[in-house]
Amino acid sequence: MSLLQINDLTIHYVTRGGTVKAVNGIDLSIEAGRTLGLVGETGAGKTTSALGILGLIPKPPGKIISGQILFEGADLLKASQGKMRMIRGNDISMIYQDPMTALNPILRVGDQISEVIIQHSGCSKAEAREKSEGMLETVGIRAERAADYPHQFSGGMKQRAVIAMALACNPKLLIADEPTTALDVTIQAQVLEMMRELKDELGSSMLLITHDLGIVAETCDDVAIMYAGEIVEIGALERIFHNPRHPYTLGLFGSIPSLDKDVRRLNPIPGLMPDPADLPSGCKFHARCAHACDDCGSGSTELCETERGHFVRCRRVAGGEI
Amino acid sequence: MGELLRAEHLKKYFKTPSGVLHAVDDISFSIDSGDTLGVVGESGCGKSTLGRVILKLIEPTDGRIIFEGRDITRVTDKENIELRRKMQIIFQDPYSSLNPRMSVMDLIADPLKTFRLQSSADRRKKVFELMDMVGLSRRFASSYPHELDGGRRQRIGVARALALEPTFIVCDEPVSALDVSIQAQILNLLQDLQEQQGLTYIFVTHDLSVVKHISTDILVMYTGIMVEKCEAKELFAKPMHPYTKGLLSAIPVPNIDRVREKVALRGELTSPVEPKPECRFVARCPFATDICRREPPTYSEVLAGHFVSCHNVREINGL
Amino acid sequence: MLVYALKRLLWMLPVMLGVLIIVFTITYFTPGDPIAAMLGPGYTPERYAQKAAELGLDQGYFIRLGKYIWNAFVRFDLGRSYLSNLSISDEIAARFPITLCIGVLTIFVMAVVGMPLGIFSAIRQYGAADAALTVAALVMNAIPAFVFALLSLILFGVVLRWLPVNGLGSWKAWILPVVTSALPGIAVVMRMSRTTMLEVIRQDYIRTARSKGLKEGVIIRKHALKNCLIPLITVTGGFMTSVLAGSIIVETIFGIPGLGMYLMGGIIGRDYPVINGSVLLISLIVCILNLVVDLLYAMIDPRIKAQYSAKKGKIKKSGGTLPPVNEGGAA
Amino acid sequence: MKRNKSDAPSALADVTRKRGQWSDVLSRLFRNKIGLLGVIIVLLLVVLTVFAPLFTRYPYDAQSFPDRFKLPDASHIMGTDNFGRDLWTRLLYGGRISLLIAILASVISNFIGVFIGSVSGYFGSKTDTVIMRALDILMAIPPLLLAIAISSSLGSGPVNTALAISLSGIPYSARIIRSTVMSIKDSEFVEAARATGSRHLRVIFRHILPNTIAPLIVGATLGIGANIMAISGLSFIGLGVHPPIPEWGSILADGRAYIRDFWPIIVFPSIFIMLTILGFNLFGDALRDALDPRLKD
Repeated sequence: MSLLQINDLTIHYVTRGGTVKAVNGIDLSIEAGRTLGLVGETGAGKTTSALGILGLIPKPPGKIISGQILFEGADLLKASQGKMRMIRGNDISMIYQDPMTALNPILRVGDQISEVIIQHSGCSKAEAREKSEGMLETVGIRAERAADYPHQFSGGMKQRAVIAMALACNPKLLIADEPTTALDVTIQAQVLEMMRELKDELGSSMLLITHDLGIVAETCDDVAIMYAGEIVEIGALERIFHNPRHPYTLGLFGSIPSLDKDVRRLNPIPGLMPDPADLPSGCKFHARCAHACDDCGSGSTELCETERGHFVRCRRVAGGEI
Repeated sequence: MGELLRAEHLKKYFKTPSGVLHAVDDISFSIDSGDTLGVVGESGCGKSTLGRVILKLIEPTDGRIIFEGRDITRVTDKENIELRRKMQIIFQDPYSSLNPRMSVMDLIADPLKTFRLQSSADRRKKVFELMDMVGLSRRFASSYPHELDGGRRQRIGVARALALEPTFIVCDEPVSALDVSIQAQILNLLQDLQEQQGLTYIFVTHDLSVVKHISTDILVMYTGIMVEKCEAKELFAKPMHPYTKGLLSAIPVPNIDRVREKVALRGELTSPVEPKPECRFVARCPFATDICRREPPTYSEVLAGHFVSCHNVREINGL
Repeated sequence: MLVYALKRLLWMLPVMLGVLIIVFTITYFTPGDPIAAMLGPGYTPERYAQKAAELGLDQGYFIRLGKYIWNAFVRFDLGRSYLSNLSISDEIAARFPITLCIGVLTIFVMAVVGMPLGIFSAIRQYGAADAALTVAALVMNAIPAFVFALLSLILFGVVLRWLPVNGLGSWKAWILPVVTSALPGIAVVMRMSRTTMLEVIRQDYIRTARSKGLKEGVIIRKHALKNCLIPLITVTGGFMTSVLAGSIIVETIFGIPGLGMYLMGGIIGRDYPVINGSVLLISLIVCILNLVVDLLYAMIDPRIKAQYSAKKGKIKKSGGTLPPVNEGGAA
Repeated sequence: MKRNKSDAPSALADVTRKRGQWSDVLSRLFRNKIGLLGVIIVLLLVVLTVFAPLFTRYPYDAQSFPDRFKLPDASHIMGTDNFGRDLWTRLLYGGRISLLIAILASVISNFIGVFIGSVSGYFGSKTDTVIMRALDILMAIPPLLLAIAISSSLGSGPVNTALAISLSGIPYSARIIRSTVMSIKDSEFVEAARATGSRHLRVIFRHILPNTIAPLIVGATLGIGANIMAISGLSFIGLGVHPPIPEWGSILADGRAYIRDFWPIIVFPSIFIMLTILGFNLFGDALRDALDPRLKD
């Protein structure tokens, strides 16, 4: 049994201006101890999916239309508020993109970490303080800094503190939403390295949300590529990187300037991401796709297994035409 | 082609409540016409300030800027404004760099109006030409920036910079706010424009893969100083300064077969407020020795065309 | 921090001096003849000159200003009333506690009623209670305190006869003055708490708190409330100013012998020393309040506290174009 | 907003743009139901007071002793006052004065406020320090008290009242404009304008001031409501506008003596004052939302 299994999850935001179809029937699973990279550009629905898992979609305007989120076999969408609170921060915890705003500016860093420990272990304040100082040491911050306020920390240190907070209760699943995007590249390397080590140490699984294929290559075991609220390609890391099949995935790889090869011109995907409030019919990517044929503009396209454990949402790939 | 711009010992210091900030400290380089100089570094290294000092948007504290053979360091306001026709800038944030109350037409025409160039009908024609040139559909002429996406906004910024037909453009992180697929479109556009119009760029960025792709030469900055400068290819093949090595090994590469030398850098960048007389990189350097703590290194040509400022550069690289 | 507070206290001196000069100058150049008014009809020129000399009104502007500053700042003597010939400092000292008492009660009522209602409204955003409270706040905000005072006099004093309408005879008499002064403030505090609360609960750190599995009540109490307080303190502090200024009307309507009524008497009788003295005192209170508000910020927000402590020498405004430096000496 | 008539095509572009931008603002304004209510109240008041003679048969100062203290009936829909004057008529004419003074005061204080605020915000450093310290002193005096002092010095009358109220409002509008200008001054688009060769004046007039218009309009609208409150307060304590010219505050002040025996003379002026302030507040709030082009849905 997978640790987390998402079936046909659909999340929309219903506003006066129209319905934003953020997530449209995604299926994915994360095995215990593995890291899944969820890759996509702005507005692909990555963060909404993550918040959906934790039951933190703001309602209204958010609305879960359909689907199942099975965590250790139990459907989180059917869980009570109290049950969800027991899971959040304890079994599943989350690291957010912007460390500058993720910490409460008027509470001491140590107290913010102790808080989650007290909430889930019910231990005394003194024990929690001791444990939170230990967590800070683990992420490379001296224990006496626990009494500092967030504004006294640098960006990298804040993110380390957020990670300490997320890992304080040894979660089974860690969701990291662009954890290093706001950091400089040398700090990013430090933080990623540390996250990898801690994850292995604790035996947690991780859902890593990112737009950076480089980070995926270095961190993940499996990869899911998201486009316009759908997963267009999913499979083991090696399969996706050695044998990318979906035209969008190929386009992403073509857009990145390479450090190894000399490419004079990049091969970007033409056009723009469709407006999630006004998605095209048929394959969501067909308007930007070089291989699109007339059929692509209508009907629905299903994920299709092209090789063992490698799924692609493209009719022409499924038909063996490209 | 010949030299277009040269900077000599350029310095920019800011007074802050906690002391003097050496944002740009003794930077020298020269760019040939038609080339691109990439300036890379982490946030707070002074790269954006350098771009603005060269454009004279910020007055340098010390040093000289020579543009087209003329010293433009100390010029009158009038000459400074005349310089705008030759030197332009493209900004990082396509949201805040466009006046929200002006239409696309007005935004692109604004530089032309400032210099009272052309009749109004010609100006309109010129704006449409510029829009074609940057790949912005003419139907957006009366749109407002907030109605457009980041990529299109950045195209407006490019068109505005090109309106006065400059020879030299500072690109200040022009693609960092964009998604990868849009980023690639803009990078291609900038390259095409450079080829068509013989533009010279200073390309300021923190993204090493972008800078490698677009630059002829690369200048690596760290806390206001230049640590290494050489041809783009050489920098990636033979990085010599420990900071450059660390920076290169820190980039996540989307290639799972590549095995790389790892140089881990400790700690974080500190801001150059009242720097001590030592190598500014010493606290993070895995190769630091006593001399690094005693005096700042000099910037010297280690190989032909390859400048490094490090006391131990020869020992580290086995030269 | 202490240095900052002392500096601010010191800065109050020139401010009060400025206020004094402004108010003195305005009343100095006001047309009208207080002496003639005092003596009544049928006075002789000699009598007039004698009275003028007695009050020091025959001297020039600068001499009178200088004397007034000296007396006010050094001897805390605000002169004597033209009408009653009583010491203004004594009169104010006797009346001010009443006004202050009403003011403090008003602020208390305002905060205690306004904040919970606003926060409740924010938590139930778009609910029926939220809509009702929002409308109530809008209406309350549109009624000037004196209009409210008059209307409630009719309702409670005349029609229902529940509450006394004049003086401060019993504890019941305090209700109407305090409530009518507080109502516009309740509206402001309510709207402000609602908007800041809505803003704060959208912040990333609240989402972080939720993803820790904390209870909603704990999140509001521990994480949101304190962050809401800063704009609220500003509003409340600022409202004290208008309560003090508004006391002139409210006290007159309810016949309360406080500073406001005294000032009103001064205005009607063109008794300039009274006007000057009262305005000066109220301005002093405003200055002290502003200082208290700023110090309260620092107590709540460690970032502001750090700012105050870091300020060396002159107060620096963010004028120059400083490049963004990430780690800014924090590490 | 822009008056550059020599620029034919840019004027042409302006036509398309003005239509675009202002129709956007209007449609957003009208979509806001509460805001619409504010607009309706304000318009209704303006029409009623400006065309007052059309809505009443009586002159505002016609005294009629036998008709004193009449409760509302068919001939006097809001009753009569202590001199037998028609209250409805007096309230309409009084509204003229109140609205006129309030609008005038708002215009004056914002006009001067824009000047002081933009100079202070744009040039910064010493200029700013001096101006801000001076404003600090003015702001130490509660605005109502400052208005009282100035008003008692200038004497009564509509223009003097407008002056007194606008002077006491200047520091506040100057502060708002200053902070807006300061934030716009440091924005990248102003830097872009300088990079394309714009001089100070061009930067101020073309890039900074147009972006302060939204907060200015909002401030001015909300200011009118606050001014109505201040004017009626001043008149109520015997400053401001004097009889026989009717003004809402002075009608209330006159009526105070009869509060125990005759309720209409208090209740109806109160309703007028309330509705006017409410109307301008709602209108201002709605404008704030409608004028921000960055706000979505």
